[in-house]
Amino acid sequence: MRTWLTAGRVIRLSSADTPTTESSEDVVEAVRDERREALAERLTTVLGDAVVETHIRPGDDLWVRVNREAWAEVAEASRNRLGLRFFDFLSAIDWLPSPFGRDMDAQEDLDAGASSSEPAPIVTGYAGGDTRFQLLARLFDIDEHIGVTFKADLPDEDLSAPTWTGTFLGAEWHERETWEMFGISFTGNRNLVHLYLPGAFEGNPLRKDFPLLARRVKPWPGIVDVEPMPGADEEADGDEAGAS
Amino acid sequence: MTVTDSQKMAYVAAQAADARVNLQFETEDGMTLNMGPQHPATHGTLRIVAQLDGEQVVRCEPIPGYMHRGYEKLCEVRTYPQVTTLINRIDWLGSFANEVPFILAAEKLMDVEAPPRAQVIRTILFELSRLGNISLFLGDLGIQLGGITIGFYAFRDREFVLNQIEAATGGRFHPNFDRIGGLKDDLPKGWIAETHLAMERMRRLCDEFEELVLGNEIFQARTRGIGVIPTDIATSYGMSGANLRATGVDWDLRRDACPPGLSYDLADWKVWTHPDGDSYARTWIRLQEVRESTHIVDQLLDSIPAGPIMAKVPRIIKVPEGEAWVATENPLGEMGYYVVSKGDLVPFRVKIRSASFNNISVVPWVTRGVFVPDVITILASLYFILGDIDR
Amino acid sequence: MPKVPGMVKGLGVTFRTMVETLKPSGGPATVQYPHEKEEPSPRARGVIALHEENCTACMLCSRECPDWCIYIEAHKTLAPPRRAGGKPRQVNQLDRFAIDYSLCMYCGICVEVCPFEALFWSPEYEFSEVSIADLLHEKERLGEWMETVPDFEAYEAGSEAKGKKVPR
Amino acid sequence: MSGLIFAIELAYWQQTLIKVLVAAVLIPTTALILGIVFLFKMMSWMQSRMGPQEAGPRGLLQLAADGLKFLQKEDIIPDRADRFVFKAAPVVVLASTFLTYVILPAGPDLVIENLPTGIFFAMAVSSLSVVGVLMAGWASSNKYALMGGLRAGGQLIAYELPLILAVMGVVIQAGSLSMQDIVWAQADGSMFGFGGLGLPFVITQVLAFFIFMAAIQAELTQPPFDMPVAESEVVGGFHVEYTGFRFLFFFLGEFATAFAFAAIAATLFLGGWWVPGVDPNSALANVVGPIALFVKIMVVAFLIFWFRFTYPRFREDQLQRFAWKYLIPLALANITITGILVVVL
Repeated sequence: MRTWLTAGRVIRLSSADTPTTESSEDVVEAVRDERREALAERLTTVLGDAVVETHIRPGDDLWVRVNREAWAEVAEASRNRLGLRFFDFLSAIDWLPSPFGRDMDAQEDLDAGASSSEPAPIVTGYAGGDTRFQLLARLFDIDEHIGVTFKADLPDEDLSAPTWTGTFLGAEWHERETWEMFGISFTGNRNLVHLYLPGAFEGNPLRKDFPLLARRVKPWPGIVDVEPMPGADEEADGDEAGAS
Repeated sequence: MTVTDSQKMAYVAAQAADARVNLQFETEDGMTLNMGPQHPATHGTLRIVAQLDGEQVVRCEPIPGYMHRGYEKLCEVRTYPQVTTLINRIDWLGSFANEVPFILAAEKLMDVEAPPRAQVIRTILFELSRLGNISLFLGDLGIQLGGITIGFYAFRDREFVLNQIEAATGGRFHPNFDRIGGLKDDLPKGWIAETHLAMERMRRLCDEFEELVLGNEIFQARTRGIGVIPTDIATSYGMSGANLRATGVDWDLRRDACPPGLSYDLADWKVWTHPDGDSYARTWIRLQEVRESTHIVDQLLDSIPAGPIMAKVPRIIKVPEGEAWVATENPLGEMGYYVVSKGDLVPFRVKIRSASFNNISVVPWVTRGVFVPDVITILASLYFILGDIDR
Repeated sequence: MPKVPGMVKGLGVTFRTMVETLKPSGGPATVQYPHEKEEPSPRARGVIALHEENCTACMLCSRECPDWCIYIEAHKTLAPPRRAGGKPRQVNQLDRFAIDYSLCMYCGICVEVCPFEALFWSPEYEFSEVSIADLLHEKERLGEWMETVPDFEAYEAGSEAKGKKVPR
Repeated sequence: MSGLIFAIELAYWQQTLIKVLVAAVLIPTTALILGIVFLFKMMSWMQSRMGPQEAGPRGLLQLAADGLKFLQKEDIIPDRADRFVFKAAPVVVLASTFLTYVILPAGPDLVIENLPTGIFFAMAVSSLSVVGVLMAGWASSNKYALMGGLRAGGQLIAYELPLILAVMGVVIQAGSLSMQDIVWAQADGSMFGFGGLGLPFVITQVLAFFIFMAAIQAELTQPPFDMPVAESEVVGGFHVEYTGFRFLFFFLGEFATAFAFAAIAATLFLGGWWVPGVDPNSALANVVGPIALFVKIMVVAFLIFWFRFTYPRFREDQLQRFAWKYLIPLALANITITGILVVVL
C-alpha cells in the first residue's frame, strides 16, 4: 500500500520569499521528488522569466505559477517541448473569502451587506499569488505519468488572459465555462459564448460574491427551536457552538 | 461587483454570438436540425444543433447546460461529508466512483488513510459502479443503433450489479457510502458469494453483446471507420478513459497513477487498447473493460483482509489548509477533483473535472462531414452522461 | 470450421432468450409489480423512520442535512426520574419532527449522525403522493414506518463492525 | 371450381357487401394479431420480459386497449402543416394496404378477386404507400418528418426493385401472374418425381425467397432497414407529428401490410393455402386452406419480426448500396438462371 509521503504535513502555504522545496525538507529530510524537481527545472529553462514560482509536494504534485502574458506560450511549450500533451482542465479560483459565510451558522450571518463591508484578507494557495483571481489549469504527460498545475495571477482591472485554444482544442469549452463562471475573458477565443448559463444571465456565479440563492431564500432549519423552560440550561446552545 | 469595460465588451460580444448561433444556423444554406434538448439520442438534455447539407453534417455544435446544477458552487456551502451526497449525482450511473476521488483528495489533505479492508471494499464498489455504468453503455449503444433487444439484456443483467451495490450501501443509484478515512459500513453476510454470481452474469452479458451486436456485420458497417479520432486530437481535447485508449494510448489511471486509497495492485488485470480510434474501437474497449472489471472484482473479493473499515478521524471533519488534485479512472474517463481547503468545515473551492465534459467537446471536430445517423453513432460511442457534462 | 456470420449468431441469441423466458425453469427477468413485489435488501434506503422516544431534539440531523429538509420543534419539560427517589429530569419534548421527502436526497447523513439512535432506514418504498406538498411527513407518519425497519444484518467474515439493535 | 361450397347464387352487390365486411373486419384483426403475437409477446420473450399482462387474459387485449386509447386522444395538426395533405396521408397508406388484400387467396374459392395479374397488382398497389409516406413527411412541416419521409421514399423505391425481381423468378417458374395459379403450380409440382409434397417454390427459389424477405423488411421499414422511422435520430420519421387515430392508421397500416406481405411470401414461396395431402379440388380445401395459410403467414411473420428484434439498423446510404449493389444483381442473376433452367428442363 502506498501512502502520501508528507501529505497534510506541509500545510503551511508557500510564499514568494521561502523556497518551497526547503519547506518540505524541514519536515522530512529524505523526501525529495526528483522527477518533479527535474520537470520544474525544465519548465524554468524553457519558459524563462515566465515562471514566477514553483511549488512541489513530493510524491504528489507540482504547482507552477506563471506570468499572465506568457499564458499561451506556457501551453505551447508544455505541449510541444515538454511532452505535457494531455489537457486536463482549465479553470480559475476566486480567492476572496466568501462574504456570506456558509449561510448556516447563525441568523445574523444572513445579513450579507454587513460582513462584506469589511472583507477578510485574501490568502492564496500553493505557489503563491497576489491577486484575487487566479487561472488554474492542469496538463499531464501520459507517457511519464506526471502532471503540472499551472496558475496565473489576473489583476482585477483586467481579467483577461491569452487563449489556450491554439494549442489545446479542448480548452475552448473550459475557457467558455471560466468566462461565464468567473468573468475572465480569453483573448483569441472567438467563440466565447455561454456554455451552461442562459444567454441573458447576469453575473458570474462562481465568484465568491455571487450569492447562492437557494441558501438565501430559506432560513437554516438547524437553528435550535427548543422552547426553554423558565431557567433553562445551556445544553442546546453548547451543542450549536460545537457544530459550527 | 466590479465590471470593467473589457468585461462589458466581452459580455456584449457573447450575447451577440449567442444570438448568432441560432440565427446563423437558420439563414445559411442547407437545413438546420435541432436535436434535443428532448431527443432520444441525447439521453439527458443535451442539445445538438447540426447544420446539414442533405444528410451530411456541415457543422455540429453540442449545447450543454440544460441540466447545469452548479455543483462547484454548491460544494462551497456544504461540509465535506455533505459533499459526497451531492457529487454522486454527477455521473449518476457510476455514482460511487464519483465519491472516491473527492474523498481521496480530502484524505490526502488530512493525511488520513483508510484501513486495508476499506480500501479493498472501496475498490470493489468502484468497479461495481463501473460495471453498472458501462453495461448500460453496451445496451444504450444497441438502442441508438436500432437493436433494442440488447438494451433490455443490459438492464436485466445490470440489475444484479445494482442489487449488490444496494445490498452493501443501501442505495442503488446514489450510495453515498464513501467516507473520509474509510467506509460507512461493512459488508453484509453473503455479499461476497452473491457478487461472484453477479460477475458471472456480467460476463454472460458480454458474450451476448459480442454475439448480438459487436459481431453483427451491420453493426460493424455502422461503426468501423466512423468518428475516427487520432491520438493527438484526443489528448488535445483531454479525452480520457476508453475513448483515449481506443486511439491507441496505453494509459489507465488505475494502473499508472492510482492514488493511495484504492487497491488495484492486488489484482492481476490488463489494460486494453485499440489502434483504430473509431466508434467500433471505443465499443470494443469498453466491452473488454467490463470483462477485466469482473475479473478485478472476482480477485479482490477473495482477498478482502479482515480488520476495521474506518480509520480514526474526528467526528467533526475540518480539513487542513492546502490544495489537492486527485483523479481516478472513472467509468467515463478521468474524473478529478481539485480541492482547495482553507482549514474550514467546507471546501473553499472544488473544481470538478468530469470526463464527459472533455469527451463531448470533441463532437464539433469529429462530426464534420459525417451523416446524421453517424452523429448518433458517434455520440453513443463517445458515451456521455449528461450530469457529467453539466455538473 | 467456417466462421458463423455474426448476423446468424445474433438470431441465435434472441431465440435462445425466448426459449429461456418461456421455459418453466427460466422465466422472465421482470416481475408484475403491483401483484408481485421484489423484496429490497434490508439496507435499502427507502424511507426514514423515527423512533420518537429516542429523539432529544438535539438538532444534529437537521443541521447535517445537506438539503435542509428536516424541521424540528421542541420544548423543555420535566420527565419522571430514572431511579426511584431521584430528581425529575429536564428533557426536550418533541413537538414537531418533519422530513420533507420532496427535498430529501436519501443520503442517510441524518441517520448516521443521530447520536441517540432515533432515526432508521426502512426499505419501505411505496409512499408516493399525488401532490408534491403531501410529501412533507410529520412525526406520526415517520413513527409508523418504524414497524417496517428490519433488523440489522450480520456482517461478512473478517468484519470488526459491531451490529446494532433496532429498538422495538 | 367457383361455387364448390358457396352454391348459393348471390347478387353482385351481395357478394361485394360480404367482401367489404370481411375486409373491414379482417384487416384490422390481422394487424392486431401480428401486433400482439409478435410485437408484444414475442418481442417481450426475446427480451426476457412477459409483455403486457393487465388487459384481458394474459394481456391479449392490450392492443385493443391501445387502439381505444388512440381514439380518445386529441387530434393535433401542426399549425404550419398542409392540413389537407396531412389528413390524407394516413388514408393513402391504409388504402394501399387494403388493396393488397384484394388478391390474397385463402382457399380455392376464398379470394376477394382472383385477378389474372394478381401479383403484379399487389406489387403495384403496395408501392402506393410510398406516396402516403412522402405526403405525411412533407405535410407535417417538421424536419424530422421531412427527413424520415424522404428517407422512406428513397428506400421504398429502391427496395421495390428487388422485391419485384425476386417475384419474377417465381412467376417464370409458375408461368402465371395469378396468385391462384402460382399456388396451383406449387401444388401440382413434384420434387424429383415425388409429388406428395408438391413443390413449394422456396426450394427452387431459395435465393429469391431471401431477397424477397430482405425487401419486404425494407418495405415495412423495420430493422435492419428502419432508418426512415429510426426513433433514436428522426424520432419516428414521417409519423412524428401524428397523434390519435391518424397515428393509429399508420400503426394499423404497418402491421396489416406486414401481414399482407407475409401472406404474399407464404403464397409465392410456401404454397399458400395448399396443404400436402388435402385435395385442392375438394371442399375441404376451402376449410383447411385459410388455416394453412394463416400458419404459413405466421411462420413468415415470425421471421420478419425475429430479424426486427435482433438487428441494428443500416445507415441510409448503406441500405441503398445494399439494394443496388447486392440485392438487385442477385435478383437479376436469379431470374436469368431460372429462365435458362425453365427453358432447358
